[in-house]
Amino acid sequence: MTAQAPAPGDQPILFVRDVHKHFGGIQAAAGVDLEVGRGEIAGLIGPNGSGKSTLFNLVAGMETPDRGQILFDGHEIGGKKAYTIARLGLARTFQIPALFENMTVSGNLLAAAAEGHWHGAQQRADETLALLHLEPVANNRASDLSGGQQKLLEFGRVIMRQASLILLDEVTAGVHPNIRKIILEAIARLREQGTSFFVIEHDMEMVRNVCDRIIVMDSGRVVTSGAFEDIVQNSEVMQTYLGRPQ
Amino acid sequence: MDLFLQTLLNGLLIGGVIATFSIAFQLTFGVLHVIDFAVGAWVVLGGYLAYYMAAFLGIDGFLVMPMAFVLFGAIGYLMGPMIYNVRNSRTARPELMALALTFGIFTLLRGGMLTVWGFNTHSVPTALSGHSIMIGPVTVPLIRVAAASFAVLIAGGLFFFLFRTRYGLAIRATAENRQNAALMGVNIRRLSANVYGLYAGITAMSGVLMGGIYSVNPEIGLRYTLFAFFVAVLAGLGSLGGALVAALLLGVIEAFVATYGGASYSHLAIFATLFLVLLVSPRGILRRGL
Amino acid sequence: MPKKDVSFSRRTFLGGSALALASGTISMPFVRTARAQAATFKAGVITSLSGENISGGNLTKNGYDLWAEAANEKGGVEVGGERFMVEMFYGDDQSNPATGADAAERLIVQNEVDFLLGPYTSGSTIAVQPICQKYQVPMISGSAESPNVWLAKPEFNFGIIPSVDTTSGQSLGVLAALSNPKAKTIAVIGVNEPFSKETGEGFQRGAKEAGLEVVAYELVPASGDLTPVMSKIAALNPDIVAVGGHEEPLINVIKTSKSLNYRPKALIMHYGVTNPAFAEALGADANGTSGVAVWLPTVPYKDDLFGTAQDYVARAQAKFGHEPDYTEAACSASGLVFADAAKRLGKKPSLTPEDRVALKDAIADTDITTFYGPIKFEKEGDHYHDNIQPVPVVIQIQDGKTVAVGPKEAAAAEFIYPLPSWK
Amino acid sequence: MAQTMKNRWAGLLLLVGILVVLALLPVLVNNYWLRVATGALMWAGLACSWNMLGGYAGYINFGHSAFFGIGAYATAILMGADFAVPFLATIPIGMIVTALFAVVIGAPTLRLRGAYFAIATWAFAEVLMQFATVVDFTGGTGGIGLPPFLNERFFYFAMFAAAVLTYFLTWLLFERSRFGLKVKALRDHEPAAEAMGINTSLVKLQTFVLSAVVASVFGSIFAYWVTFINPKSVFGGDITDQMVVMVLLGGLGSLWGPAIGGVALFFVNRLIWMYYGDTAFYIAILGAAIILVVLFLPNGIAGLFARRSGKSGSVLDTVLGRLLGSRQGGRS
Repeated sequence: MTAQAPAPGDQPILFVRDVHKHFGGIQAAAGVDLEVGRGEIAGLIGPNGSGKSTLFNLVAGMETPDRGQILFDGHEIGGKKAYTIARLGLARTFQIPALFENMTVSGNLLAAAAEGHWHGAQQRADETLALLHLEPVANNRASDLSGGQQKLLEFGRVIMRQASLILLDEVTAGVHPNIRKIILEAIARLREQGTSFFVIEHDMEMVRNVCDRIIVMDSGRVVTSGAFEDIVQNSEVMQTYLGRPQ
Repeated sequence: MDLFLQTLLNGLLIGGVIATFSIAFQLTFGVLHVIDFAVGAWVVLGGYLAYYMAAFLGIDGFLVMPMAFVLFGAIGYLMGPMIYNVRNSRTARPELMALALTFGIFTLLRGGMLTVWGFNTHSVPTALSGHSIMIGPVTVPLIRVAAASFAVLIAGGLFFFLFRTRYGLAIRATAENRQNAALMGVNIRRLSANVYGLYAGITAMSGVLMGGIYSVNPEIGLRYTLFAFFVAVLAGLGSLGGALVAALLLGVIEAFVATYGGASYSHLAIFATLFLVLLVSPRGILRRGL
Repeated sequence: MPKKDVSFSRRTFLGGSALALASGTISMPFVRTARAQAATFKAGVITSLSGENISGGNLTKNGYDLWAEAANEKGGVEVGGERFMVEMFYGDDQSNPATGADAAERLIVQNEVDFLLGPYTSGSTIAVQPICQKYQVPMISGSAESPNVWLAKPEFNFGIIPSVDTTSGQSLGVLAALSNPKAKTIAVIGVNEPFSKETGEGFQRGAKEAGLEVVAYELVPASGDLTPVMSKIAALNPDIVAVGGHEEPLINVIKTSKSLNYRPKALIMHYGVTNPAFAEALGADANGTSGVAVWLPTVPYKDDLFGTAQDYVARAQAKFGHEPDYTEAACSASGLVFADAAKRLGKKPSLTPEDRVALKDAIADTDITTFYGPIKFEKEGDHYHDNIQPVPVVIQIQDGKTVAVGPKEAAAAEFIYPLPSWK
Repeated sequence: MAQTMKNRWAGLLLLVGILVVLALLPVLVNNYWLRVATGALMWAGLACSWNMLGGYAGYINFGHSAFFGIGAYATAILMGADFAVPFLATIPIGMIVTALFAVVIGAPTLRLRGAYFAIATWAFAEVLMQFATVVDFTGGTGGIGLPPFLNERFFYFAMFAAAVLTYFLTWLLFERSRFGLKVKALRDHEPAAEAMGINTSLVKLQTFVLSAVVASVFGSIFAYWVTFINPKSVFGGDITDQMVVMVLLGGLGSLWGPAIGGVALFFVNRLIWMYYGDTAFYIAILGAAIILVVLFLPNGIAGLFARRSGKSGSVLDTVLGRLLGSRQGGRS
C-alpha cells in the first residue's frame, strides 16, 4: 500500500489510504483504502459495526485518524478540524438527524450557509425549501417537524453548503416513499451540477438505483468494491453482508 | 512532623465532612440529570430538625438522623415527580428550567426558614460533640470521624444498592437511557420520586451532622450548595467514588494551605484547584463523569 | 402609605402592607405620599433584615424600635413643650451596600423621613453616606464599628459605638493586666470579612501595645473550616487567643477548639459574645469566653427616657425575651441623641431641608449622658463624628451570664484565668 | 403578509413609545423611583449580556459576576487617588481588562460542556472574589469607596444609554446577522454546526468576550453610582443567580425576554421589599414566584407573547399538562 497520491486534475475527489482508528481495544478502522471519483455516487455498505460511520467521522473531521492519509480534493484533511474540511467543500448528514432544533426550518438552512456561502443565501434557501417541499413549514421550529421532514431538512442544509462532495448517512432510512422520492430527485439534480456523493445505505433497492459503484466494508477494512451487479454476483461478499442482519 | 500529621488528619476529616452532604447529590445528577440548587436547604433543614428535637425533647442528634431521613425523604418523595416533569418537559432548555426550579425551591425554603425560625445561629448537641481521642501526637475529633464514616457508609450503601440490587439496576438503566428503562417496565415517575426522596433524606441526615460540627442558621445553605457543586464537578458528575476522592482532595488542600500557606488563601486555593482540574480533565479527576 | 398609629406588631404590619401592595402598586411611582394628619417625626431605619448579616441587622432593629416605643409611650419626642410621635420606616439592605443605598433613597424620597438610623454593617453605612449628603439628611448609626466609616469625614453621619480599632486593642491591655501569671503570648484570628478583619488588626496592634508577643496572625475565609488554623495555634500554644468575627464563626471557633481538645488560657472575642444567642447556642461551652463590650447591663448610667441601664435591660427583656447587648443599647441611644438634638433645635415636624441641616449641626454638638453612657462626637481626626467616649469593658461569660471582669473599676466578678481544660 | 407588516409597525411604535417614556422618566417620577428605574435598566442590561452566551449560545455561565466585578473594580481603582482617571475613561479600560480576562478564561473553559462549564465559571468567579478579598490594591474585604457624584439623572441616563446600546447590539448581532445564526446553530448542535463550516470555538469565544465586556460596562457604572463596592457586592454569586433567573423568567434566548424578566423581577423584588421589608418573608415570596413561573410559564414571560406555530402547545395546554402531569417529553 505505498501507492502515491494521483496527480491533481484527474485525481479522485476523495482518496483514503491505510487509515487506522481504534477506540480502546476496538479497531474501528484497520487500514481503509478507497476512492470516490469526481461526479461519482459511491455507496458504502457493510454490517453494523463494520466501521462505516467511523470512516465518515474520520473523513468529516469528527475523529482524528491514528495514522493514514485522507485527501479531499487534493488537500490533506486527516485530523483537520471539521469546520476546516467543511469549508473546503465537504458536507455531511448525520445518521440521527442533527438539526438546529430551536431554530426555524429556514433558519436551519441559512445557518448552514452562514460560513462561506452567505451571498444569495436567502434566495437559495427559498429554492431549497421549494425543491424539498418544505415551504409550508418554513417558519416552524425544526424540532416540531415529523421524522421524514427532519431528514429532508438535514438534506436541505447539505444543499445549502454548495459542496463538491456530500456524505449521506442513511438519509432515506425509514422515511415515507414520498419523501424518499423528493430526496432522490434532489440527489439527481445536484449530480447534474457535478456534485459527488458518498453514501452509507442499508436499503439495497436504493443502492441499486442510485449508486454508480459499491464499496463493501467489514471489520474496519474495505473488502471489495465494484458495480452493484458484480458485487451481488460475488456471493461470498453478500454472505458477509446479508448474512448478518442489522 | 506532629503538625504535619495533624494537618493531614484535619484535611481528611474536612474532606469526610464535605463528602457527607455531597454524595447523595451525585445521585440526583446521575439519575435525574438535575443540578439541585436546593441541596444546601436540605442540609440546613436537617440541622434545624435536630436542633429543635434537642432543644425541646432533649433527643440526641444521632437519634434524630433516622427521623430526618424519614421526614425529608417523604417530602423529597413528593417533590420528585415535579422536578422530573420539569426536567423532561419540552421547553427549549429543560435542564436549565430544572435548575431554576430548584433555585426557586432553595429560595422559598430559605425565606420560609428565616421567617419562621428567625435568624439566630444554633448548635446541635450530639453525644460525640466536643469529644476527641489522642492517637499518638494527633488529636482526633470524634464527631468528624462519625461524619466521615457516615460518608463512607452512605457511599458504600449507595454503591451496593446501585450495583448489587435489582432496583439499583433499574435506576442505572434509567440514568443511562429512559427508553431502556421504559422497556424494562420501570415506572420512571415513581423511580424519580424514590431517588429524590432518598437523596433529600440522606442530605438532611448529613445536615444533622453539620449542625453538630458547625452550626445552623438559615443563611448558610448556599455554602453547602457551593461545595456540593464543586465536589460533584471535581468528581465527575454522577460518580460516587469520585465524590469521596474529590471531597478528600478539597479537604486536604484546605488544611495544608491553611496550616502552611495562610488560612486566607485556603479558599482561593480550593477554587483555583477546581478550575484547573476541570481544564485538564473535563470529566472530573477520575474521568468518570457523565 | 402612612400608618396612623405606631404599632410594631408584625401581623398588623403584614396585613396593612398586603392591602397597600394591592392598592398602591400602580399609583405608588407617580404619586407622592399623602401626609398623615397629626405631625410626626419620621425615622428611617436601614439595616440588614435578610442576607448574611440578618442576625446583627435584627439587633439594630430591636434597639431602634425599643427607643421609638419608649418615646411614643410618653407621647413622643418633645419639641418646644409639645410632643410628637415617632413613626418608623424600615429599609432592608439585604446585607448588600447597593440595596442599602436604594433603601436610603427610598426612605428619604418616598417616605420623607426626617432622619435616618443607620445600618448594621459598615459597608452599607459607607454606601448610604453619599445619599445622606445629597439630601442633607442626618443619620445616626448605632452599629457600624469599622474605622473606615469615619475616614471620609461623613458630614451627616454620626456613630454611637467607638470604632473597633479603638476598642479591640485596648481590651488586650486590660486582659494582660488581669492575667495571673501574666500572659506573654497571643494568637489572633480574624475572619476575612468587613469588621472582623479590622477587629483582628485592632487586636494585633493592641497586643503589641500590651507587650504581648503575637505568635500567629491568621485571616480565615468567612466560610472556612477552622480546624487547620486551630491545630496550628494549638501547636504554638499561646496564652491568649483573640478572635474577630461575627456570631457564627465565633461559635465554630469554640466548637472546633473543643473538638480538638485545645483550650488557651484565655479566649477573647470581639462582638457576638455579648449577643445572648451565643451563650444559648453553646450552652456550658460558652463559659469562660471573654469579650469586649462598650456597654453592659450593669453600667451605672441613666437618662430620663429609659431610666437606669437596669431599667432599660428590664424593658428589653420584657420585649425580646433576652438581655440586650451593646449594639441594641447603642441603637436605642441613637434615638436619644436625635430626641436631644431635636429638642435643642426646637423645630416641629416635618423638618424642612434647612431644619435637617440645622439638626445635623445640633447632633454634632451633642453632649449628653444616657443609660448607654456619655455621648459626644469627635469633631476632627480619623474618628470624625464617632462617639469614642465609652471605655471598652472586658467581659467574661460565667455560668451563662455576661459579667464585667475588667478594667478593675468596672469589674463585677473575678476574671477566671487560666481557663480549665475542656475535660 | 399585510398582517405581519402591521404587527411590525405596531411593535416599532410600542418600542418608540417605551423609549420616549424612558427618556422622559426623570421628569415624571421622583428620585427614588428614578433610582429603582436605574437599577432596573442595569439588570435588564446585565440579563441581556448573560443571555448572549446563555440563551443564544447555550453555555450557562455561573460566573458572569466576575466580569461585572472586574468592570466595577477597574472603575473604582482607576478613579481612586492613585490614578485619578476620569470616570468615562475608566469604562473602556475596564472593557479591555475584561476582554483580556475573558479570552484567557474563555478559551480553555469553553471546551467544557453543560454543568462542567457552568461550575467552572462559578469557580472562576469565586477565585476572583477570594483574590479581591486577600490582596490590598482592591481594598481587600473592606471594599473601596469612590468619589461620590450625586447626580441621579446622570446615572439614570448612563444606564439607559448602556442598556439601549446593549439591546441594539444584541438585536443587530444575534437577530439580524449571520453571526447570530452561527451562534444559535452551535447552541442547538455543535458537531452539526462544525460540519456546516462554523468555527464553533471561535464563535463561542467571541460571544463569551462580548457578553463579558457588556457586563463590565454595567459594573463600571454601578461602582460609580453606588460609590462603594466590596468583593461580595460585585463578585457575589447572587449577582449571577439573579441574572440567570431573570433570563429564565423572561424567556431564554429571546431578545426581549431578559428585558422583561430583568425589569419584572427587579420591580417585584423592590415592591415586595418595600411592603414586606421588615421581615424576610419576601424571600419566600420570591422563591414561590420563581417556582410558579417555571411550572406554568416554562418559556418565560416572553413566551406568552411569542407567535405559536406548528405543534407547540398553547399556554393553557402547558398549564393543564403541568397540573395533570401528562406531559412527558422524550428529550434527555
